[in-house]
Amino acid sequence: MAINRALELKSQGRQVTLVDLDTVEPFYTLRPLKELLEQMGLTVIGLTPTNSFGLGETGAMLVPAARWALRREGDIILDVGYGVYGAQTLNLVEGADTSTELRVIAVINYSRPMTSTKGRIIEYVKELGRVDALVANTHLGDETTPEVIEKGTQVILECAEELGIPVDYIAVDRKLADKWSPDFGVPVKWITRYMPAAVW
Amino acid sequence: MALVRIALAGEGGQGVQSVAEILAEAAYNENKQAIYIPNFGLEQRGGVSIAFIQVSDNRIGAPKFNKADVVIAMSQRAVGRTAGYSDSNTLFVYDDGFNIDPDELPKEAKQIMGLPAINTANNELHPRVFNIIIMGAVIGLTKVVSFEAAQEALENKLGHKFEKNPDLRELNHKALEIGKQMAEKALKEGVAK
Amino acid sequence: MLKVVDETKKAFLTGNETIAWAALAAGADIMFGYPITPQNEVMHYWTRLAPKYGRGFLQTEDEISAGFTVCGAVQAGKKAFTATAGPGNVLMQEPFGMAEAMRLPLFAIIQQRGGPSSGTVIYSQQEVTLTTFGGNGEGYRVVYSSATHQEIYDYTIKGFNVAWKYRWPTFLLGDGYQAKMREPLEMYNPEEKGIELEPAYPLLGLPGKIGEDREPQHLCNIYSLEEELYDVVMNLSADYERVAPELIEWQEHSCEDADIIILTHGVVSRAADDAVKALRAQGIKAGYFRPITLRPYPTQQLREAIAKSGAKKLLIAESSYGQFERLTKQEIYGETIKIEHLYMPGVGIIDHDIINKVKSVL
Amino acid sequence: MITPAVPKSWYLPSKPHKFCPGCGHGIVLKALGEVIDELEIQDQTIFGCDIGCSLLSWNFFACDSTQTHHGRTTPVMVGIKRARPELISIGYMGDGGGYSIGSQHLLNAAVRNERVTLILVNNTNYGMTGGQMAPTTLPGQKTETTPYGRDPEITGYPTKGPEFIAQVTPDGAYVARATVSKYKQLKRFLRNALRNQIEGNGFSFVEVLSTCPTNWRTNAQQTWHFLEDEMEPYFPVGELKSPFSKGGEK
Repeated sequence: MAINRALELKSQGRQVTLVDLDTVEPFYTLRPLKELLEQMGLTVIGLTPTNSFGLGETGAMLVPAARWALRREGDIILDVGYGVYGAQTLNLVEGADTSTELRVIAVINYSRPMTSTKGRIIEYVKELGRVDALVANTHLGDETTPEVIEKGTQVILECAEELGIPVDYIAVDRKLADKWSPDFGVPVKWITRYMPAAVW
Repeated sequence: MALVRIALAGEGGQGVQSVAEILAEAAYNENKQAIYIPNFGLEQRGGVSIAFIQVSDNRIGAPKFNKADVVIAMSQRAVGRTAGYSDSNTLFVYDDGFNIDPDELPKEAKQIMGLPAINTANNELHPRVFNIIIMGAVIGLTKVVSFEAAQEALENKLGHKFEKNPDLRELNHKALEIGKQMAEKALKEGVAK
Repeated sequence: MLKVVDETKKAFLTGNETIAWAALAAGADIMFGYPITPQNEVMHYWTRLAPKYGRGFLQTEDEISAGFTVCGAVQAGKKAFTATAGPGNVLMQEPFGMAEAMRLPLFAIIQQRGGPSSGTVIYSQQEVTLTTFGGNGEGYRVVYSSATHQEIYDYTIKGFNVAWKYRWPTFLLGDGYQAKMREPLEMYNPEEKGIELEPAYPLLGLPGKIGEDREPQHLCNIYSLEEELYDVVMNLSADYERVAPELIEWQEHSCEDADIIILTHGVVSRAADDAVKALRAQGIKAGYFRPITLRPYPTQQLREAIAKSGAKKLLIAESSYGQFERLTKQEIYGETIKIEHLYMPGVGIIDHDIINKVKSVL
Repeated sequence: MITPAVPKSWYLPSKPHKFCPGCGHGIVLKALGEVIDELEIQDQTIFGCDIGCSLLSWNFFACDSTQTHHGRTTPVMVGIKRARPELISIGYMGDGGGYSIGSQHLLNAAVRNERVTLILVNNTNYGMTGGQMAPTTLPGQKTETTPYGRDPEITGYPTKGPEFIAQVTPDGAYVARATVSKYKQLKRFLRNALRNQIEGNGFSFVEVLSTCPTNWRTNAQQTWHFLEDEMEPYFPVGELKSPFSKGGEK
């Protein structure tokens, strides 16, 4: 999701920095994609597999530049991984608590068991701490169908209303673009899934 | 000398393993091949201790055997526990002071003999040399080692005690002699039970 | 240094005592151990003898520690060893793995006891899989399976030499019978037999001033990338395969015209040897084959024995339930000879057992 | 003498180091490097590191070093010292490696008064594996395996390592707890711990309270607050056992 947003902004001719803040034993991680994304014109703050020696358990690691990311020019996208501290991970970034331009977006996939009911989604978002908006991203990988997305998005929209925060957009796999034109009253962004290549 | 297999069994503390060790060492000192292996198999459960000794002029194969040439049961419980090591070639020896249920005795044996070892030890010598009488009996029955070699091995093992108390040496030598004669007499009489 | 054996002479010892003497003669500097039957007397004799020859001992808190202290001591350049059995062998797989990965010349004696779990303290051949291929690695080990006390003495000396020459963890695989039984053997000083002892040398704590005479040694056993580990493992494999022909040892007789080849290892080979002789006396053409090294396995030699004999059957006799057979089958994959087996897990095998089995399958 | 900014015993090709911003490991290792320089023991020091964040120090120093296994640094360093008593054997580990998976080694090395120096960095969690509960996690503290806060009824109370080691070691042992917030004291304790090994007095152990902002999810101010106001009151800093008097003399 973060990669798609970064590339979208990049395609509009903007300067974009993507920051890897995924610190809990990353299985899906930006590390293997870093070089590819840099070739695509993004600035990526994070480790690559080669320069992360000694990661006995290939786990929590933060590069110093991530701490000062918000001081950079242009658009900054912080990719925060999962973890019990939720949005508190932003404490690791200088200025995150005072920045007026920072928007904290929780990406919700209704097909994941942890966020598979209205009650669970609301509890999950509340536990994250500060959340300014949601992005609905219900999918089942290659088995995603319009029906799956419609059902999930409906529930996520209801949650957003109850939480009193907006849904910024609905993210849908580009593969479905030519056979389906959804209408949820919220913008739809067609995305490419990069994560299958991002297995550590 | 052809291979001789001896199984010695008794209660813990009766000196079964010591006797076996001395015998094996004596055989080794006479330039024979010898293997001694302490308790193995289920027998060690329940306190009956068994020693397996093999002596030969030739290289000895497996350290274990199923049937012995001589079985000596030094306690009442050991009789039943060792009966299985006896077949038609086996001399099966126990103390005639034991109160034995005939069912416990081996089904097959070349000869089953009861020796008055405990009685002799208690009345004529000292209860402590019961195991040395048994050792003498083994020599009388099998000739696996010479009497002199046995005395020498005994000296190696207990010499430090004999130094302090020379009477002990005499007592042990006497026990060895009595045991040997006891066994030879039983063999001659051929008391098959 | 005091001569360990005054002169070459016959002795009548238990297997465990033999190991202690042989380790002294092999120039072992220090033993780390933790009590477990049936290897305890290795420690008992070592602790009595070691101080007289200026050698060391430490009884550790468990087998994990015993294995890792050996790893540390060999890194520091000393000939260190340990001895264990059964559940202790399970715990030691972790340090044995470190020794495989870092090419540490560790030497260990395994006196197999019955399993699974605590099993028996008596006898078994059930630690074959564990000793050859235990751990999360590929089995880069040298494993000698001894059958006599003479071999225990010889291969303990050889084991230290092989460990330090080739830098693979090296094992003497014995068992409870061999540990506890007394048997005559010839004890000697290796030098008198023309055996040169491999020198020990440090991997850490090297002489010289860092930055002037030498670079610091940073020993590594963990990697970030799949590709790095791949290279490490492929190099280890290539090294192991290259030296394997020099390490392989086996015994064989009466195979030339055999109708049936009896395959055993360790102490069971003694019974197999007697059985083959008895069968031959009865006119049955039996052959004898015994790997002395279970790792690396005498694969080619066994294939050749099968081929030249034209034997129709291979009888595998082992005091375990198929561990030795599995090891053998993976090595001689493709052979069409019919394989029969005599499994007596945790129990001794005597010549009669093998003779009866041969007669029942011929 | 002017102390150079970079200790001589540092291995420069491995710099800059790879610890996270705000991590306390760098402070501990800087202090250790300065002490190794001052005691002039670089050439005979063997540095062994556990698995976990402490592993990132494997080539930190221009000293001979070895990597070990999870929790097994203590026996490896004991093996080295027993084999070559003239070497200075330093084991470097985290709270998980020392107090949990390797606790039997730590306890028994202490009881035997092994002449090694062990430095254990306490940051109240398993950092490298992504912030799980450690033996030292404070009551109520959230980690990835105590998402609702550590409940001592279920998981017990935090391990107080130096306290138990002080109990089991004989005279001659050196046991202390330092913190990265008091650098001079930290250095003094590390120096004492190494001096103690050099003099052959006995086992030397220093726990160092350290910071882990990445897993604590704290900014700089919150990080120091947690260290000084949460950890230090729970884990009192000081020398628990020392063959040296306050002045550093025996």
